[in-house]
Amino acid sequence: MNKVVDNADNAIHDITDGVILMLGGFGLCGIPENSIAALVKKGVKNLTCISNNAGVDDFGIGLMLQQKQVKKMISSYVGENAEFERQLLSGELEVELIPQGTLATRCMAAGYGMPAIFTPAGAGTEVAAGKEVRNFNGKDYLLEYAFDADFALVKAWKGDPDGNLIFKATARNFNPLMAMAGKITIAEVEELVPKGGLDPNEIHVPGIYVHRIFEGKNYEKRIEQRTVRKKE
Amino acid sequence: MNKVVDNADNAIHDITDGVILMLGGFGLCGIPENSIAALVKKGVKNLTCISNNAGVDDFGIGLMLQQKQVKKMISSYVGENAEFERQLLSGELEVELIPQGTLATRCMAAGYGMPAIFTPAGAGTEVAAGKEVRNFNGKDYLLEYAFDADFALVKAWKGDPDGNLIFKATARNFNPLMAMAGKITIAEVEELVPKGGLDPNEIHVPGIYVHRIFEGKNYEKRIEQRTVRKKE
Amino acid sequence: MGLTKEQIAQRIAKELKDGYYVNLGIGIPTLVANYIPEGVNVVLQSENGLLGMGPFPIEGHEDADLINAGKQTITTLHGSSFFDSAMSFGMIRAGKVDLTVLGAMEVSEQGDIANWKIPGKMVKGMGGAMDLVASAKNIIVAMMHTNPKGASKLLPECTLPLTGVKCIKKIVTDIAVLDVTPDGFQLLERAPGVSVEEIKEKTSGKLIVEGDIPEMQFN
Amino acid sequence: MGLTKEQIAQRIAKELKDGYYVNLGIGIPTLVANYIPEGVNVVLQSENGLLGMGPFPIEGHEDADLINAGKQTITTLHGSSFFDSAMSFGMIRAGKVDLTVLGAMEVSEQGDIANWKIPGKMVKGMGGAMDLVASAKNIIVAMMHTNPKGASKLLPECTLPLTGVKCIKKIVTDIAVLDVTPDGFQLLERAPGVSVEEIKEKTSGKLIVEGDIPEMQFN
Repeated sequence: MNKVVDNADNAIHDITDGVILMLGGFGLCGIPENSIAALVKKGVKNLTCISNNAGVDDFGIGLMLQQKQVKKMISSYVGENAEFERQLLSGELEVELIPQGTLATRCMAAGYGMPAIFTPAGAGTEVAAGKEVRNFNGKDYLLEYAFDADFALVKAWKGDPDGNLIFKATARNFNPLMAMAGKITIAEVEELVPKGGLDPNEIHVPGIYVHRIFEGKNYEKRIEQRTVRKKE
Repeated sequence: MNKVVDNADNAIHDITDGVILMLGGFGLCGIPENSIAALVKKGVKNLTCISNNAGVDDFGIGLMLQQKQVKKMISSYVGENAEFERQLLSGELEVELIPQGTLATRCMAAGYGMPAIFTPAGAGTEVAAGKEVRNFNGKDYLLEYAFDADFALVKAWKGDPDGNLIFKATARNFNPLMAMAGKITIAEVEELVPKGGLDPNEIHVPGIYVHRIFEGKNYEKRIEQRTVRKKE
Repeated sequence: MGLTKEQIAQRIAKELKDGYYVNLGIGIPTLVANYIPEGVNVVLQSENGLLGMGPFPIEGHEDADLINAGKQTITTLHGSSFFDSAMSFGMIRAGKVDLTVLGAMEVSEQGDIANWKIPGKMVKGMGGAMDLVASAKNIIVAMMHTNPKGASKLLPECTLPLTGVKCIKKIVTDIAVLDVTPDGFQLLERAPGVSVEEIKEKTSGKLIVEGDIPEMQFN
Repeated sequence: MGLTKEQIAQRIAKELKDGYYVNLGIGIPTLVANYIPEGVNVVLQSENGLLGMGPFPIEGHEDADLINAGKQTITTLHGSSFFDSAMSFGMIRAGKVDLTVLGAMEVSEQGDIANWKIPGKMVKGMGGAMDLVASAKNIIVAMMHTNPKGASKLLPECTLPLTGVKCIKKIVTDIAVLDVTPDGFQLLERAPGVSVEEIKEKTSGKLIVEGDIPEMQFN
């Protein structure tokens, strides 16, 4: 059992054209920068990407959009990306918009072996079109299915050779959920600690969910909205 | 906003006859010892207790059984308790047995605002009697409803005045799930740290789920099966 | 004559109660955090996975790993906690968030809300708005009473695609505070210097005016 | 003549593959941990919330907060992790556990299993057994071939209340190793010194015997 791989290229070696990917992150926060770079380098096409957002023009999933590698985005919010908008309007790119909590819970459902979940989000709106509606205790809920992704690409703060992961601050977001949901889960971490180097009480994703792990390089961690206050 | 109470008596002051309680713990591991003692002292009756197990004759929920305070147990396994068996056979006590994963997931569903979940556990067995069965991808699942408990009594390792909780080792078990599921959640902790004394990355249950918190006393932490090996 | 955006936020802040867990949407709702009354402790939830959101960081202390749902750099406070997006929306769905404040393009007299999509325009997505409006037990809409063309945003029926149905309880606009009741928009307060007549004119849905309508108070 | 419980565990241990995540039930299955082959790394899952279960603690080092699903004091290993019961059964349901070994009172030739309830006797509960048998992709039953009265535990149909249906893939008993196939129990191996005839006699469900049946190997 050896989950540790040398680098992103080796980690994504079997990602091929047409697969369904999950990519962790919220905006540019906590995105798998190294794996995305490797996918751009490899040039795989026709990807379906499940990710809360679609990056910006020149970073994150935006880099894959530039290379026209993405066939379909499944996201909750896809602003801040001109190339995205161009491809969408020209019909090159397909987009499925999903409420953010539904997106998160459909990931969790996959990792928890639940084939479907009920959520009130979108009941009575166009999101409900074609979906099963069920009333519990006087409130309408939509039946939403667990995602079925071939690969999950996630980014963690710390990891160990067993694949155990710990996330930092709000860079956690969708990462643990997608890590648990992928048929093959590839985790890149800022720091790969030796076996036993993590406190078992503090682990966010147990290694059983993680198939490959590597220490990433040169994290840019770009900030989308730099907001500050003056020293008081 | 002050969640901190002095002691178990104050924490459970509004638990009255006939309510539905959740009690954390697996066997005698991680049980809310102080809250149970206070309930025994208060002498409330006709309780419905949702708890994975029912304690032993002279500890845990067993203490409440001795005082005939429990009307119904909802559990996955209820061995190791002679008084329990006597009350069950005499018809004084009602028992509903639920698969352990179903029990856990029905707690989680309550804390996550999901009215029901699907699980394959019990499909094709007598547990499925009267339940809705649904086939997803060729496999049968039972529809199981979220629990609706008036109070959750949980035990954590560390907590802070905001109600944030951290559990230790396998004393975690059902505790976080029940903490999230209770309409009113009462947490007893081994160590109540000052506000801000917990690392936000390490918190297992955010304080939003916890209504009252107190530092427990005199933990006995009884071991059910003391198994050891010789020094090598 | 109407309120500024800051004043709308200031008026909404008066609805905060000690101990509330609050989710503030992007735009005017975010400003509410600047007017939390003295002695009222509220905990801000950010749906990307944080309870206990603090102010923006001091220059030079920004952390790319610590942002809010608007993707702005922020800080934590004593007592903060981080969690994943499923737990975040779990606590929202379970009704643990006491108050949600968000903007809207339209609100109907039934309490329906539209705030995510304009047909014919690029649709960016609903983000967490549909989850929030479908789940929160207490939702206040913060918005201008009319759109830039002067048309009322308080309507008998929404004309835009809905974000949620029968979910809005209260509306604070630049000219009025209103409750959404089974019978229509109940006028509670008017902005200083704004007449009931003006509010009637600018409200296209059914408006209920009972007795004297006081001016909003800001202190 | 048949195997001891330890030998049953030893034979099952040969089914372990490097990198497996394994859940071992109470009784004979627990003993499997003592016979993990050299060079095979497996991670033991305990459904009360632990991956990477270690051996019993050295006397005096017991920790009441660290137990397995049998409520025995245990230890962790480098790489262990703790989690709550919902995640524990989540990973089980999601098929992340590669192998589950558990005991049984009866197994049917369709792979149904009964191991939790005897009508007329005090019922203690199913614990996690129903979740495990309904979810695991690879389940081995460890049991004696016959009950204390000498009756076969491998039946055309279970007579006791079921724990799960069509879920058992392999059975290791004191006298035989069998696969559960669509056509019945396929005999794979016999215990040293035990004849095919004896296995036939003691198997009440349909037994498939093809070709020569080798003796089990233990090294």
